[in-house]
Amino acid sequence: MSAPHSDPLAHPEVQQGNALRYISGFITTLLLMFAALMLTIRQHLPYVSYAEAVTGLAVLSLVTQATLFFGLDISRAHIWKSLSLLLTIPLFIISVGLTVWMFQSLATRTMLMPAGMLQQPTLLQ
Amino acid sequence: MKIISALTWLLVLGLASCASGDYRLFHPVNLVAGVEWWSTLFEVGIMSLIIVPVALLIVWCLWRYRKGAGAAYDPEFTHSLVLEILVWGVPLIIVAICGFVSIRTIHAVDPYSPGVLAKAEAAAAPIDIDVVTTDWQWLFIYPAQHVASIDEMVVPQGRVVHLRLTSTSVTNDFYIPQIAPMIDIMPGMRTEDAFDAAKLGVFTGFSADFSGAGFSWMQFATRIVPPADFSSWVARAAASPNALSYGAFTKLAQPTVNEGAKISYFSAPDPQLFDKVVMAADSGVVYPVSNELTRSVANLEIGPAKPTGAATK
Amino acid sequence: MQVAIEGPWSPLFGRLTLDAIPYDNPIIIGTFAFAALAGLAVAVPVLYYNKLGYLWREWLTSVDHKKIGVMYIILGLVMLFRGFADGMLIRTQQAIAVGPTSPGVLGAQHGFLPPFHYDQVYSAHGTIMILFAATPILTGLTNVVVPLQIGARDMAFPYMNALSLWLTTAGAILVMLSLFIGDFSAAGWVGLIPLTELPYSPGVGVDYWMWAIQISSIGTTLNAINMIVTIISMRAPGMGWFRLPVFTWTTLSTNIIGLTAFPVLGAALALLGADRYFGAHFFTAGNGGNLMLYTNLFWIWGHPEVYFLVLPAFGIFSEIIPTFSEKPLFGYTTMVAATFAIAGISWTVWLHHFFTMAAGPDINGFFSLATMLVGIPTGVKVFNWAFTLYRGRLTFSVPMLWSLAGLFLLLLGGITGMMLAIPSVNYTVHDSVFVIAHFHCMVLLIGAAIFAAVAYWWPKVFGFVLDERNGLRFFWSFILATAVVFLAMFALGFEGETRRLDYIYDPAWRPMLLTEETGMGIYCLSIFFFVRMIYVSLRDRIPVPADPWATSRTLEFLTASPVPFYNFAVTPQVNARDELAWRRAHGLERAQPQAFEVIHMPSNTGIPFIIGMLSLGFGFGMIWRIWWLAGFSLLGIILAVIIRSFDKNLGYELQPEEVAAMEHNLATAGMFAEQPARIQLTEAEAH
Amino acid sequence: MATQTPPSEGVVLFHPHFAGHDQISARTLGFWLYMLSDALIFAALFAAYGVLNNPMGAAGGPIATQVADPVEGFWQTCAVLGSVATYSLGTVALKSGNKGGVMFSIVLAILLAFIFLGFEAHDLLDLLAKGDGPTRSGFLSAFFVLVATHGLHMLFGIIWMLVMLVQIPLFGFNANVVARLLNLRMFWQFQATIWVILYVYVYMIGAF
Repeated sequence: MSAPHSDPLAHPEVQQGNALRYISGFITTLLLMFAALMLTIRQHLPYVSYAEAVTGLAVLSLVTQATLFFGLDISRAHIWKSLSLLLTIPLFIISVGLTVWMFQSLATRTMLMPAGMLQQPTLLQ
Repeated sequence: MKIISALTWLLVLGLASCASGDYRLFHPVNLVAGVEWWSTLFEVGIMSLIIVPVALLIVWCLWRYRKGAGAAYDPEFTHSLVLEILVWGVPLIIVAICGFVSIRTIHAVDPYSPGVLAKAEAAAAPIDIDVVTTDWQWLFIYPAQHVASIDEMVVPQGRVVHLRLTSTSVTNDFYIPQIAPMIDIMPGMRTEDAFDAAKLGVFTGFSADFSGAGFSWMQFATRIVPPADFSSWVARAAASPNALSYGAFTKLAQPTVNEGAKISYFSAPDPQLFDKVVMAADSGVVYPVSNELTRSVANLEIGPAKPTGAATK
Repeated sequence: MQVAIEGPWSPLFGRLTLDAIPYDNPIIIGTFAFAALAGLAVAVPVLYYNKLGYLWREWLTSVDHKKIGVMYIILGLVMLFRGFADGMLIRTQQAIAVGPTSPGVLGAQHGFLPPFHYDQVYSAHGTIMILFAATPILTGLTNVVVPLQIGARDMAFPYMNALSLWLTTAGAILVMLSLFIGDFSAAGWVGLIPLTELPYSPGVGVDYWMWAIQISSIGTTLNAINMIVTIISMRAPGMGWFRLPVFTWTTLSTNIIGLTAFPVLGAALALLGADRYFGAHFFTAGNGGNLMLYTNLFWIWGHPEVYFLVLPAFGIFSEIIPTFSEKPLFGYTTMVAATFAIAGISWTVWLHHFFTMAAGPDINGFFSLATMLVGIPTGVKVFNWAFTLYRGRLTFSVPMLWSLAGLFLLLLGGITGMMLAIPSVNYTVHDSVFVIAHFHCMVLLIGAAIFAAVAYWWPKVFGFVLDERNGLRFFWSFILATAVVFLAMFALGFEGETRRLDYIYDPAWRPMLLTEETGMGIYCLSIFFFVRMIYVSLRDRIPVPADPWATSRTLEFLTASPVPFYNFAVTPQVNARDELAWRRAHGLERAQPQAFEVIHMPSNTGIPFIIGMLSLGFGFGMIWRIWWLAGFSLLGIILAVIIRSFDKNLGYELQPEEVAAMEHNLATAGMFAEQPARIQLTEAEAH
Repeated sequence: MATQTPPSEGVVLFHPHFAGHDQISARTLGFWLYMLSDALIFAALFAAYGVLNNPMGAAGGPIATQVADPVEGFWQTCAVLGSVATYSLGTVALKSGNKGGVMFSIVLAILLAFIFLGFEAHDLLDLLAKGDGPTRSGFLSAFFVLVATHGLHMLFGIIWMLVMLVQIPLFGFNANVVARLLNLRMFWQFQATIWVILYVYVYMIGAF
């Protein structure tokens, strides 16, 4: 907590900002999203391979954002941010992935009507 | 010495008070519960291979290395690879064994299709019963026998029973300690359960999942009877004057506390009653419990809340 | 989009009406009288000795991690008493209301608590014990001890430390308020779904429960951030990662769990709030809602939460057992590895709380295996403690006895836990009293660790010894009571008794219930001994040297007792893992720094307390749907945060002469000493 | 108590004038950890969306394809990524202490953010007008809360930027202001990342 005698602007995290990285990060992410949009609009892929392709593009854009926008690397200034991110991503995947996997089985096991005929119940008088 | 005397006195008190009371879970009465009880015993046996020696080791260390006992004192003994391997390895082996047993027994007693009953199910066609839990009562519908009963489930001996369960309002748990594997009963959904009626007798079933103010009065009797008595029971139920249409059911499903689980019968229940209850819950029909009701349920002057069929959209 | 709610609503008072105050209920009136008396017993001396200013300057606006820690522990102890009183009511009600012929008084058909009141009591018991007793006490302990153990002067973010304290206090006040205004949730501490939905809990009870947990869990998340950054960036020079005390390691992994698990709880409760306030259909049975989603999201937080509580207990054992065996902890690296293995795996096991929710055999199988895997590191820890005892010189002081009792509770809890990990066993005992006995073994292990830690670090923090005689009596009566109540509860579990029963319909359970009731009597005796222990210690105040246990091993015992508010006059250089033991081995534990230096300290600030009380107003406003109160309180919080950002908060500096004077006369720097007004540094002085 | 005992043979027991801890990197690490906990709030919301995004969850109401249009989502993605790039370039100006550059980039970032929020508000409001609000079905509740939570995060970022527009001329680039500008950059990039995940899983894969 002692006052930083050095000039705050000389701090490595301030000096880390660099225009080229941000612009290239911006453009790459946009291109990846545009590619995903094209896949979505043309709809020529079956659902499963489409989903995998778009997820691949999404992961690519997340990696570009992490490296170019956030500028994460394993240098002394960023080691704790990168490490904590690497430890949190599995938790993100576990909580979403396991839940969705679980609820697919729960849905089929607890749904009364087969998924197809789900019109408004007309049996009630 | 004070510690030892206290511990022994404690043990005596514990064992003495264990003697009273009937331990339902210790006496499984059918195949399904038998598997469950076996896996409990197996688990306790395997785990005590670790727990008991460690407890004895600790007690021995406490006695042996107490200050002033002059036992060997070695402050450098802080690491040994052999012990580390042992400490991680043995529990891993135990967990591997328990894991294998766990996976096997899950398939054996899976409420939806217990593996252990596969043979029995092939032998005789299972009896289908639809269970609908309302706010604090159990409704059992026998679609094949065209009868329904409240707070009593009668099953012929030697047959496999297959249940479809749903609730009108909140989540309950179908729990008959010595017989059926437990399964949640949720509104708007159909869960299944299955057990084999092996031994004659009357067994009390409870709801294990808390379901509101009248939860403590929500138990039902399960009677496993010889097949002849079962058909006479079905005849007696079919003779009951009140039929059970969906409209009658909505009145019956209003929050009421069935003090002492009084049994009542219905003849000719609506054949699609179960499906209608599920779809009604899906479309938002609720049986609200008013604030006053929860306060007054204590002294049981239950005026059914205004029968609101429609949900608060 | 105001959803239809039962009962009157006025723009001025929202749902608040006169009959929200249960003046007709003698139990609550009695509690109110007791609470009023206790309040007066504190307020009168404070006003009489004109200490209000002192309280505001030294405690309510303090950012000193030790004072915040002590305030956390006091809050935790008060809520522990409240939680225990709920426990007494539950056990007494169940002991009376057995069988149809049992007497019924106070409007109850059987026993003295009608279902509505009884359901609130056990819901409050669970919520309070876990979120408002155990969490604050453990947070308080880590707040006091960790900065001392790593040789730091304070936490990384002192202001945020005070903020998390006052947010947790606001949540606790809301829970206590629910006693006297309106009612508390009657749907269990887990918020059983769809019982917490509006049609089945029309009252404000569930809102009280939801907002109390939301506000206090924001405080806990902020504290987790604070603790992680403190441990990472504020260790003394020379303290590499493998020279870190084990209690600090467990605190680090605990707060990593806290940081990652509490947000999911916040989201689950927010979605439930959307259902109850705006008529959304997340968890409603109908209109496309999926009630199982709530159970899933709640327990994604639920299980990591119980490891969030048990890991500091393991850390406390790993500190106390080596100290009283006069031996370093056995297998330091495996203990640290086991701590992080527990933290990691605890994130993948949550489904064992609802094996019976119709998930398929393959999913139950996966989670059953994961649950068993998390038992291994716990087993490793027990082995390592046993090997620490081996060939040590054991002294059975009060902290050591508590830790050993904790070990045996862990063994019992462990074996029953592994039983519950197998679905086929779980199908017979799920939601039964067996499960309650299991997790009470684990929770009382945490209780034993808390009492061990209080006894262990009390002399260090307050500078006088905690009475040993009454401490022993408290220990023995507490352990005896635990054995009686929960062994009987295991037996009842095998008799098939389900949990949360207000009326017991099977008279065969009466003997066991009466055994549990006697156990509760012994608990009351232990509480009497606890209070007497505190009273005797405060009365005698026998001073204690810097290292009261003479064999303690870590850095916090290097400081004087009581610890001066700046902790270390000069930051120590760490040369070995158990620094104090290393210095004692080289005869250097008495060494003092040659010269003192300028110490820069953060200045006190009243804003955290104000934000705490504003969040209390916001919570109360949202509960009773007094929209103007909630709106203005929220606005007040946002403004307070922005105003705080305009404050330079550069702290103040202690000149070396002042430090030297304080080092010689420690009474002036201790916990209760009153510091002269400190003038904030100006911009120029700061550089 | 304070007897002076000389330490033996070169053993260092105390570290006078310990440089203390770099305030700015401690604050940025702390804020980064906060953002990880925020990411897990979104994990819970994505799990809720994943579970409720099926015909059962839609309860007869509109399903994902009728509610989320990927093309309009793409323009929103351009707006939010543009806003992030602008603000990040602003922090490049910060390196040389150029107040004007930083403040101009903040204003531009706020404008682009308002464009994004404009699209979003327009979508959500006309859904509400059609009666397909969060009270219509479980799926719509999940969709509204997920998108609105991200919108609230952006609003929070905009308020933070406005406060910085006041603090930069008032205090200049002292340690507090620099730390806040760095945290704001991380926060702004973080909510853009969350939007990318949201755009992919709600507007594209969810609405396929």
